[in-house]
Parts: sequence; structure tokens; C-alpha cells
Amino acid sequence: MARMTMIEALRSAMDVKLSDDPGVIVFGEDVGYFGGVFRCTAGLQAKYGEERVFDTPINESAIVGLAIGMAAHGMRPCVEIQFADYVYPAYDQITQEAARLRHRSNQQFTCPMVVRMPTGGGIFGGQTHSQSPEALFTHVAGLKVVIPSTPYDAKGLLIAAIEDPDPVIFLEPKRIYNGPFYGDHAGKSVPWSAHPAGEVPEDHYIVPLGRAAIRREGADLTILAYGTMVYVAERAVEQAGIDAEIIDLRTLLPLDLATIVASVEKTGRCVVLHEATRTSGFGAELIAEVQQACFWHLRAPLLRVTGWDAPYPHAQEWDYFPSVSRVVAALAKVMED
Amino acid sequence: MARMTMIEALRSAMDVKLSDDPGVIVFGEDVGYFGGVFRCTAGLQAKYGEERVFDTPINESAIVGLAIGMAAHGMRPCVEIQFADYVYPAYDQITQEAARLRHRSNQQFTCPMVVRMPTGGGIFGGQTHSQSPEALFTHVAGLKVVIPSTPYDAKGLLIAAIEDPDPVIFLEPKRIYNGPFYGDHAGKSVPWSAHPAGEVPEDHYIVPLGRAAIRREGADLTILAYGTMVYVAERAVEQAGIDAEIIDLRTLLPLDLATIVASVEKTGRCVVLHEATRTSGFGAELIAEVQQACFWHLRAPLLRVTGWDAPYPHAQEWDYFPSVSRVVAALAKVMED
Amino acid sequence: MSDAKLTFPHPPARPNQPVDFSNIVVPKAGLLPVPPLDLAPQDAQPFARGLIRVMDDTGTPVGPWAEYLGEMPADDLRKGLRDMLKMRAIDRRMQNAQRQGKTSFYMQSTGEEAIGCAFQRQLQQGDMNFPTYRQQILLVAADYPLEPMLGQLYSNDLDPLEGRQLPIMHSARDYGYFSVSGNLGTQYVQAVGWAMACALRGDGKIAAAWIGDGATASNDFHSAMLSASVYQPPVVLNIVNNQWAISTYTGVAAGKSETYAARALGYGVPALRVDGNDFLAVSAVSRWAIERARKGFGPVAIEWFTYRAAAHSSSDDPSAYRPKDEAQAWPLGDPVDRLKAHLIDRGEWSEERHVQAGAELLDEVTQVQKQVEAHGTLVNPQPASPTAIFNGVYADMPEHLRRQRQEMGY
Amino acid sequence: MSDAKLTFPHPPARPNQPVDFSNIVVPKAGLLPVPPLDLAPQDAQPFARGLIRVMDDTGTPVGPWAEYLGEMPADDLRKGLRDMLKMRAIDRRMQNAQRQGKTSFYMQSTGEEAIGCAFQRQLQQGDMNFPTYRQQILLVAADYPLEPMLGQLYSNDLDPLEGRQLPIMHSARDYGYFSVSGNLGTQYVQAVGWAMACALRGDGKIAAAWIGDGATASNDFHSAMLSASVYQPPVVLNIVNNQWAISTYTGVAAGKSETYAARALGYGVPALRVDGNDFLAVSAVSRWAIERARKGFGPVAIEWFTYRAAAHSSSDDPSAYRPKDEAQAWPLGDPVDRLKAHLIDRGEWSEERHVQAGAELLDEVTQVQKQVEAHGTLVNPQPASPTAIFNGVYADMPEHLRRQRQEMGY
Ligand SMILES: Cc1ncc(C[n+]2csc(CCOP(=O)(O)OP(=O)(O)O)c2C)c(N)n1
Ligand SMILES: Cc1ncc(C[n+]2csc(CCOP(=O)(O)OP(=O)(O)O)c2C)c(N)n1
Ligand SMILES: [Mg+2]
Ligand SMILES: [Mg+2]
Repeated sequence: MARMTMIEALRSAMDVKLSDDPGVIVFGEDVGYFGGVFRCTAGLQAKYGEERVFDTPINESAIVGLAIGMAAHGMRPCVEIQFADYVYPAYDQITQEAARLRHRSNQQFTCPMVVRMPTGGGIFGGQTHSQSPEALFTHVAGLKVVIPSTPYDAKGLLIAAIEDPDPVIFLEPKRIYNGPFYGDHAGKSVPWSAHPAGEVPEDHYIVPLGRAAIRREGADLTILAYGTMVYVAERAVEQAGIDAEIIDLRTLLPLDLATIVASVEKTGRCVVLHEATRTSGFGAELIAEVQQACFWHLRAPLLRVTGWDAPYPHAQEWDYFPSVSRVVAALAKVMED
Repeated sequence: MARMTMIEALRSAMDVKLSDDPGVIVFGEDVGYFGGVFRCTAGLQAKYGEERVFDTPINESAIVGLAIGMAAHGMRPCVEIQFADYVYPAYDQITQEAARLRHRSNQQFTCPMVVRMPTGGGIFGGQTHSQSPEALFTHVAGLKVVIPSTPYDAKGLLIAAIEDPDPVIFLEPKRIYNGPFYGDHAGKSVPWSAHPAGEVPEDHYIVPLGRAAIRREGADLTILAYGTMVYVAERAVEQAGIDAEIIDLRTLLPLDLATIVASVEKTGRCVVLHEATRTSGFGAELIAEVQQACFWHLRAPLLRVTGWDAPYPHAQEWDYFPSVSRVVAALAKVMED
Repeated sequence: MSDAKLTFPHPPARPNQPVDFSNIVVPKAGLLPVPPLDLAPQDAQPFARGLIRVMDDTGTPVGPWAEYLGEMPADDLRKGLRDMLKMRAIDRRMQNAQRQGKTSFYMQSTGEEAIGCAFQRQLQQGDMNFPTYRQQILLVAADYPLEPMLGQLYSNDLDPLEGRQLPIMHSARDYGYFSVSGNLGTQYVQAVGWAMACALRGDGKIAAAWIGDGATASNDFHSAMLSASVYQPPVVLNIVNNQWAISTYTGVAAGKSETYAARALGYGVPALRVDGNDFLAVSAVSRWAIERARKGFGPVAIEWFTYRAAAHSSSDDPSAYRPKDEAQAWPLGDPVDRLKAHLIDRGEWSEERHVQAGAELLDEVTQVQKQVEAHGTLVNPQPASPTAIFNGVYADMPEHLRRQRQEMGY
Repeated sequence: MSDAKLTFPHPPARPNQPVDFSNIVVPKAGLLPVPPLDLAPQDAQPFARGLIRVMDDTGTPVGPWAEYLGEMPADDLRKGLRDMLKMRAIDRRMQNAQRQGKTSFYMQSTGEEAIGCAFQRQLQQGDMNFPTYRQQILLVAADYPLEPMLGQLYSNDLDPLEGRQLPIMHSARDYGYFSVSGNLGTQYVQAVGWAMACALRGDGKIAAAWIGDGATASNDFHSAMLSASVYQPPVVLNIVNNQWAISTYTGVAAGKSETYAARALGYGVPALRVDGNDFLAVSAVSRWAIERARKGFGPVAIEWFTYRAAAHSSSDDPSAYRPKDEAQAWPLGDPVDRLKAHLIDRGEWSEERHVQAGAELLDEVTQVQKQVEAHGTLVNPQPASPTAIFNGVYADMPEHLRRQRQEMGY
């Protein structure tokens, strides 16, 4: 099987869908001739032509607004927002239009559209290249929200998202585009080619939306994570020497609550991780659901390890990013009780 | 003392500030000559002139973008978004610009601005006149988020918001503009003149941001609510005959956690109410904080009674709105455990 | 200290002031030529700044656009007139029903009916309108049945949208009527996307975008104009300038722009400005614009110049912000009166037939209204089941919605 | 089946194709008149479609704009030339530092220096620029000290922003430089708001908004133009058209618009198009526009026509999307070379002095760079304390941030 980076896996997903469905179309800022600032669409315009893969003006609400019109017509646009930090001009189109079109028209019009965007920090990008806006989408009924953590999942989830009949927000943790990141920014970087999840079939396959993956089985504590934080969790568990179960959510909305509840009922303890600011982050939703479903099994309060409630800083990035040591401390604290 | 509706109280707040601070300025769609579709600014243009109170084009990102520029210059704009449902075009300006200006410029530029907007349902407004977007703002560091439930608080909080050195999102529960609403849409409507909280001083006073109010003291259970849901809670408590403590949060960000925790430590039970869709609503944040702070005092899982995870419907409004009976059922359930 | 002073646009008259339309230039009918279908933006200046008019003061079609249009069959014109009268009957009956508390909300389109009415008749099956809330006439002219239309207005079990949407936010895919959004402007760019899909899939269809003068201020007016200019899809970008946006005078949306059509020119989108109360002018320019789009000559913007004669909505009272008699004084007259005069002039209509048609249509609407009201009104609501709330949020209902539906008791 | 086909704008040449600027019309210098300060939008067409140029091919100022400007003192021009050379020295040193891993990110402005440099010198103390990331020259021309400037670029303890912002996102209120946002377009309308505040408070100051050609596509370009047109505040709306937006050709942002200046005209904002590599033309038009704004004649837009000679940023390699030698072939030349030629022509400069000035400035920058690097680089970071994260989120730190700071260990 081929070894792919996450970037290559995403490209492969679009390639597969462009070739097997003439309704699929890919566009966004710099995605056409150049192939995207992260090169996710490199080569696709040359292969499929300008009518299928093209550049747009710098207007995110146009990108999404056009996609909605095309999707309603019956096409399957898969568009790129250059950074998740720039999705806000399109927030109106996504939340007020795409998310509600099927419902408000009683199924006369639908919106099978994917909005891809690199998300998260860890690349010294400062406050406008590091944000994690997932909670701003999980609050919106009608959307699905996906975030892969491996090349294999990235391809399978993106194909599933393109094939999904409803709008999907597809968040790409850019810190792990080229390899898993275990939280040690000064350490050696590991490429995807050295990781089993870098094995990606060339052909069509899907990873179904709405299903979490258990990345590590464990008995003592459940860690809920997604994107980059899955690897930070792995390293923290090693360091802490705790037999934790690590669940990679993969899809945040709709959430695979069954897998989560089964785990927490078993372990009785739970820590939630994300890079986004804490207050009203997606961690809050996870905790609200878990405490309700597992109340009588809980042996300690649920804890969150998250980005601080401040703009993402440039120089103090590693004081902001939820570090292995912060996760270790949280694990220890939860085990204490 | 004068009796005022919430609309009159809000107008009085702006009147007081327009008269005592030449930097205060009020604008938005239809707010000038006509005085706003809800009449909150009626008479202010005639009194203070067009340079202080004026109409804008229908462009919410311009309304907020202009206000940011003025606030950075040193003025104190208090702008209106006609309905909270129309704030999304301004979401970029609010979250990426206003919220971060002080921080990113290391205090060289600041943004003392208030963005008022009618919020919530209960007026048969359908999906574009009923939304409660508070959680989309509480996730954003740098913002303050306020929602009054009485005319007295509305005036005092709005004056505090205008005087605050940072950007404040000021949500106005339009269902209770003219009187408290106890959840019975078919019943007789009560005017504010018949409610003690309709007593509002004509002059300057503030209700400080960041402090909750205990609307009813009780020993058995804590209800966390804000806006219209405060009254639904009151009625539900009467009906259920439970000695519940009702906390009106008033400011969601920053949150008065101390008052909440003191209450839940006392009661050991907590139900959270809001009109917004459930998933990733502000209730999730409340639960996440309360379960962590009060874990060892809790005698039952925390429950949420909220709008469903669907667009706000027109005809089925009262099936969507968190009703007294749903709240009663939740109270009973929490007391069972 | 400073020389800089802000300006604030004002309407010519406020309540209790005499009506004043002296600022409105009404050129003679028939002056402007018919440009070639491939009109370039640089050559469109006279069309964007002028006003295309076909009927002269006596109702006689004159000039190049009249020639282009040819003599329209009297039946077609009578159909148009009837549709406009039907729209007025609906407006009258529904405004009334709203006043009686039978529905929560209503919006009339009095004075603007010619625009959608004549435009719709130039479209083909499969073309798609992206209407605003004030374009119900497109449905009437497309012969959308009254039952679902009124059912939607009453949110009862005849409502094809099952009560989900505010009255007048229709959706009727088969009638070329895209689901109306309450958020202004958003659909303007979606229409451009739809038109791009038409071109990409080669289906020979076009899209028609609709926006009000006030909403041209919204960001997606810009994103739509720009996208249309860049990709050149088959879209007609309609701007209905009815002088008001709720209480706000059109000058606040226009600023120092000469016309809204001229604003489109800045994007390199050819644009024309048309007397929107002149049924023949609307027919002629619509035909030209739709043909241009369909033939692959790219987007075109049209500013329809008209006047919002009624209140903004059932929640609005315009006497608070403009003179009561402004509508009567509107220099472009009333679209129904003008078409009627033209037909009478042609010997194809009469005062008597007009009165009779009006009465018949009011009757028809009233009949249907009664039947539809029997299915429920706001006074006596019979909405679709509450479970409609959960249906169609997604194609397949996810677990958490299933749980919530259960929690609701279903 | 369908005649409608989409278009996709293309640059004249891609890598490995011969450079082709045949589409760029370069009118002779001195052709356009100087309009009155109260120029109306309707009369601005020739200025918005033409190109104001002052220096002829030999560097001699000619025509009405040259007269309007008068003979600029040689000292002022030498200061401008030195500032541009200093900017190039900074660009060179910092691009290098980035390559060495000493800073995470850098952006050059090669080829565009004349615009900000000459514009800044026409502003007064208290006027405010709302710059993009590519306007560092405004700081240099305002004599902003090198220490904080480089401190910001290294995010070390000399950084006035205490490491919060990405390199080149400066903020320097006292130097008329508004805090740069990474989100394109947003500040364009804020500048209009600031200018409104200037007028409302009567402080006699003006605002200058800056945007790139690519970012004219953003929604707030529209909201800014519209607001400026409606309220007529003292603002100069600068558009730096450097032909590229990262890898995207300017045609994708322009569509069928003739010029960006012409787009402003659609809003009723008078607009001019100027040779941005002609230091004298920039000086003259800046003086005119700033005076117009200050005198209360309202907003004005200026399209500065130039070329982004360097990569978009340190993360970009333009050889992937355009011919390598495009910059050299740019028909408007290089701003430094052109001003140098003019000064030499005037007998106020020489090749030797030029070489020497370049060397001196490089030296100065290198010296400061060394000192600043001693305060920390990305290789050896010495950022402000992590607590800077929590300071200034609000004026007063709320309880929950205090708790988080504690959790962090402070
Ligand atoms: C984004 C947004 N902002 C504000 C509103 C509230 N609103 C509804 S209609 C209207 C006026 C629209 O005027 P215009 O576009 O001229 O259309 P008309 O009503 O005249 O047909 C406003 C401000 C809205 N629906 N959406
Ligand atoms: C809202 C938003 N979308 C996308 C980006 C990513 N981005 C940064 S610079 C740039 C190109 C801007 O080009 P232009 O406006 O021409 O300015 P130039 O770089 O040429 O000076 C893009 C797309 C952004 N910063 N903000
Ligand atoms: Mg209007
Ligand atoms: Mg550029």
C-alpha cells in the first residue's frame, strides 16, 4: 500500500471523487493553478481541467455562497478555506444558509457540500493561522463536523464527507499534515511514512462519519481528543504511566456518544482535550453529555485541558498549546480523586 | 419612580449616556429617524441630532466595523443589530477584530463598543427572528456577553456596558421587551408596569457586569437561567412545588461562577435552561464548570432544558420553546435521583 | 478646527411635509436603443444611468424596445394583468387575515407587481429564481396553485414547508422558486453559484437573482457581482429599487452612487435601469437579459425602478417616516393602471372587464382562502406534527435528534 | 446543449512561458490634468481609467501633476530614497534571518516601496494609517525606530506587542500605524469608522485605509466603499494593485472590471489610478487626496499600480506560478531606480552616493539587527513572559483568566 502524508491523502480523496463523480468540483483561494498554500490540491487542475478545479477571489462568503448554489443544483462542491481563521466571512452562509436549506425547504433543496479548512496551532502562525473554531460549528443544527487525525482517516472521512447528502465542515489539523506531533516542538519530527496510519489505499474507501476510534484501550481513565491532541494524549499517557483509553472522536457532530459512554462507564474517569479556547469550547459539550450519561459511574470530576481563553499568541505558542505536561498533570489530578 | 418597559429602560440608558458623554454615539438599521423596529431608540435622533444617532445601510459588518474604528479612536459607539439572527455578517468583525484589538496591540488600541441585539424566540418570528446566539460569543476571548431579564437590569447593565472599556455583546430577550413571559403563550400577557422590576430610575445607575442575581432562594435545587427563561423557571418552580433557587446569570461572560457554585454546593442539584439549540449551547459550559467545581456535592446529574437541535420553527414554536412542562419534568427528574 | 463634516442622506419628504419627487428624473419613453446581446460593460453607461421606458404617457409603446418586444399577444397581457390583480387580491385578503390574528406576519408587494410578473413569463421551465420575500408575484405568474401558497401563509397542514418557515418565505422548486431566506443578500451569490452549475452541467438553464435596494448594501451583493464578473455565468441580477428599506430611504443604501445599475458597472457587469412599473418595458428588457444570459453572453444586472406603495410588512406603519400620499404621487404611476390603460387603448380591455376581473379574482382568492383556513390558522392552529421540527435537519436523523424527539414525547 | 460557458481569468504568462506585459497600457507621463479638490465621482472617469504619471522616461517631471507638486526639496527626495533603501536593507536582512530560522515568518515589499514612502510624508501627526502587512515602509518613512520594529519581527523582549502577533503585524499608534490584522479587508471599513470619528470630534485628522488588489474581493472592501460614500468622512482609500495575491493573478479579483479605481466609482467615490513606482506621482496624488479629505471634500480612492517583485511571503515561491523574470520586465520599472535617476538628473545624487547610502543603511540595519537578536530569536527565544497571554484580553483580568493563569503556574 502507498504511504501518504495527510496532505497527499486529502488530495487522493479529491482525486478519487473528481474522477468518479462529474458533479464534484473543487475551488478556493490559490487552489487551482498553484494547488493550494498547503498543496492539498496540487496537480488536480492539470488533471481535471479548470472547470473542475479553480481559483477564486479572496472572498470566503462567495466561496461558500457559490458552493451552496451549486450544491442545491445537484453538484457536490468541495471547497477550501485557506485557514480556518478566515472562515468567519462565510459564517453567515454556512450557518444560516447551508445548514438550514434542507430543513427550511422541506427537502426541496439540499446542500451536499464540503468546506475544508486547515485548523489548529503549533506552526507559529499567530492568532490568524492557529484557530480551532469547531465549537462554532457544533452549535449549528444541520451541519456535520469532522476532524481526522491520520492520513488514512483523512482520506476515508473526506470521501465520506463529499458523498454525504448534507453540508460537512471538514477541519484539517495542519500541525499533523506531514507527520504526527507528540507535543514536543523542539524534538525530531516524525513523518507519516514512519507511522502505520500513513498507509493509505490509492482507491476509493470511506471512513464513516459519526464514528469515533479507540486509539488506545485502557481501564483507568478515558481521554477524549481529536486532531493533533490525539498524539499529545498518547505521549502524555506514556509519560504518566496510566492505563488510559484514548478515544479519537473523528466526527464531532453527530457525536459517537455510545463509544464514549461505554468507555467512561468502564473507567469512571475522563479528561477532555482540545486546542480551542476553553469557555464554550467543544469540551464543554462533551462534559455535559458524559456527566449526564455516566453520572453514577464517575469517580472524579471531568477535566478539560485546552487552549487558554485568550487569542492564540505567536511567541508564547508553547505556553498556549495544551502541552504534554499539562495533560499529564490533569491525568494525575483525575486519578487522585 | 418611573415604570418602564424594557424598551423604555434601554432607551433611557442610551439617553443618559448620550447626554453625559459626547463620545457616545448610536447607530444601526432604522434606528435613526424612525427609532428602531422595536422603538428602542425612538426620539433619540430628534433629541441629540443626526451626528449622534443615525441610520445605516443594511450591512452589519459595516455597522460593527465602523464602530470598531470609532471606538479605537476613543468614542463609545452603541450600535444595534436589528435581530440577533442578522449578526452573522458582522461575526468576523466582532470575533476577529473587536475582541482582539486590545490584546493584539498590547493596549495601544481598545474597543469600548456595545453591540445590542434583540434575541430569542416566542414571537412567532420563525428561524430568522428567534435565534439565541450567545454561545457563539461566549467562546470568544475578549468579549463580554450580557443578557438582562428586567427593565431595571436592562438599563443598569446597558449603562455599565457602554461605560465598559471592552466590547460588549448585549442580548435583549425580545419576548420580554413589554412584560415578563411565564411560558404560557395563550395566557394573558403581563405588562412591566405590573411587575416590581418595571420600576426604573430616570437617572444614571449601573448594574455591574459579571454579577448574577438570585431571583428566588431555595434549598433543594439550583436553576441556572437568563433572559426569558428566568420567568419560565419561576412558573415551573411554582408548578413543581420544589424549593428551587433560581439564578439569573445576567452576564454570561465573564461568568459569576462564585454565586453559582455557592448555590449548587448548597442544593446538590442543578438544571440549566436556555432557548438556544442544545449541542454546544452555553448550558454545556455551565455544566462543565459546575460539575468540576461542585462534583463532590452533586446528588444527581446536571440536566439541560433547551431548544432542540433544529432550526427554530415558525408554526411549531411552542413545541420548540423550552416549556414550563419540560422544565417541570426536568426538575422532577433531578429530584428523583 | 476641522473642515470635515459627515453627511446623512435624507428622503425628499418626511411625514407632514409635502410630497416631493422633484429629484426623480423621468425620461421620455422610447429614447434608449436596444443594445446588442453581447453588450460590454464599458458601453452600458447610458443604460445604467438612463431609464428604459416603453409605454408613453398614453400607454402607447414607443421606441426601439417596443419594436424589439413586438406586439405582445393580448392574451399574454391580459394574463399579466390578471396575475397582478390576483396578487392584489391575495395581498388584500392576507393583510386582512393578519389583522384578524389568523397569521403572524404578512408582506405586500403593492406597486411592484409588474416586475416579477413580466419577468417570470420570459423564463423557461427549469430556470431558477432566487427571490426575496417581496416576490410572491413570481409564484402567481408561474401559476403556482393557491392552496399551497396560502397554506404556507397560514402554516397549516397544506403548507408544503410544514410550518417551518415564516409566512411568505415560500419554496417551490418545480415552479422555479428557490427557498426564501430571511437573511438579506445571502441568496444573491447563491444564484450565481446555481448559474455556474447550469453552465458547468450544460443544462441550458439560467438563474435569476433578486435583491432590494436596501439589501444591495449587504456583503453578498458584492460577492455576487464580483463572482458573476469573474466567471461569467448565465445569471440575471435583479435589483428592485422601491425607494425604501423599511423606514430607511434608498439614499442611505445608494450614498453618492448615481444608480444601483451604475454600481454593477463598477464590477464590469453590464447593467440597465428600467421603469419597473411599465409592464412592457419589463417584458422587453427581461426577454433581452434572459436571452443574453442563455446565449452565453454572461451576467447582466437590472435595476427595476419602482415604489413600495404599501407598508414594509404587517409590522410596519410607513406614516411614521414618509408622507401618507407619497405612493399616489409616484411619478411612474401604478403598474396595474398603466397596463390596463394600454390594453384598453388597444381595444383589448375595458373598465367594465377590469372591474369584473378584479371582483372574480378577489372571489377566487377568498374561496380558496376559506378552504385553506379550514385547515388551520394562527387562531386555530393545525400545524404539521411537532416532529416536523426534527425531520430534514439532516437526510438521516442522527442519534441525538432521535433522543430529543423521544424527549419531546414522539 | 448550452451556450453558456464559464470563463477563468488567466495571467498573461506562466512559468516557462515568455514574460508578456502587452496587456498593460502605459500612457505617457503628464497627460492627465489635476482635478479640483471637490472632484465629483461622475467627473473622475478619466482618472480612474487612466494612469497618473509624473516622471517621463528620463526621470524628468512633466505635466500638470508635476506643476501641482512643484519642485520637491532635494532633501525630501533623498530622505525618500534613503527610506526605500533602508526598507530594502531590512527586507534583505530579515528574509535572511527567516531563512536561518531566527524568525518564523517574513514579508517583503520589494517594488512597492514608493507608495507608502511618499504617501506617509504627506500625512500629518495624528493621521492614522490602517495598513496591510505589506506596508512596513509607512513605519520607516515615519521614522519609527528600528529597535521596536525588529523586536516585533523577532518576537523578543524588545517587541512592543510582547510576542502576541505574527512578525510584520506591527502596531504603532504614535506613528500613525494601526494594529495590523491578519484577516484581509476587515480594517478597510474600520478606517472609515476612524475617519468618521475624526469628523465627528472635529480633530482635523484623517484616516488612510490600505488594501491589496486581491483583498478588494473581500466583503469589507464593499462595506468600506459604501460607508465612505454614504457618510463622506475624511478618508483616503488606498488600493495597492501589485498584480498578484499569493499565486492568484489580479484578474481573478478584477473580473471584467476595467480597473479597481473604476470599481470605486460605482459607489460614487471619486477615484484615481496612479503609477505607484513613480515617487513623484505618488507624492503629488497623495498630497492632493489628503488635502481633499482634510478640507472636507469627502473620501477618495486611489489605485496604486505596481508589481510585487518578491515572493508573497517567506512561505511562498513564486517561480511555481509566474515566470522568474517578470519583475525585471515590469513596464513601470523599479521605484528606487526611477527616483535615483531623477535625483541624479537634478544633480542631487550620484551613482557613488547611491552605492554608499545603500551600504551605510545595510550597515545600520545589520548593527541594529545584531543588538536586537541579542534579545532573542526563534532559535534562542526570549519572548515576553507567558503571562502576556492573559494581559490585555480585557482591561481588567476577569476571575476565569486569573484561574487559568494560576493553572499555568503564574
Ligand atoms: C442581514 C439582514 N439584516 C437585516 C434584516 C432586516 N430587514 C428585513 S427587510 C429589511 C429592509 C430591506 O429593504 P430592501 O432590500 O430595500 O427590500 P424591500 O423590503 O424594499 O423589498 C431589513 C433591514 C434582514 N432581514 N437581514
Ligand atoms: C479573510 C482572509 N482570507 C484569506 C487570507 C489569506 N491570505 C493572506 S494574504 C493573501 C493574498 C492577498 O493579496 P493582496 O490583497 O493582493 O495583497 P498582497 O499580498 O499582494 O500585498 C491571502 C489570500 C487572509 N489573510 N484573510
Ligand atoms: Mg426597498
Ligand atoms: Mg496583491
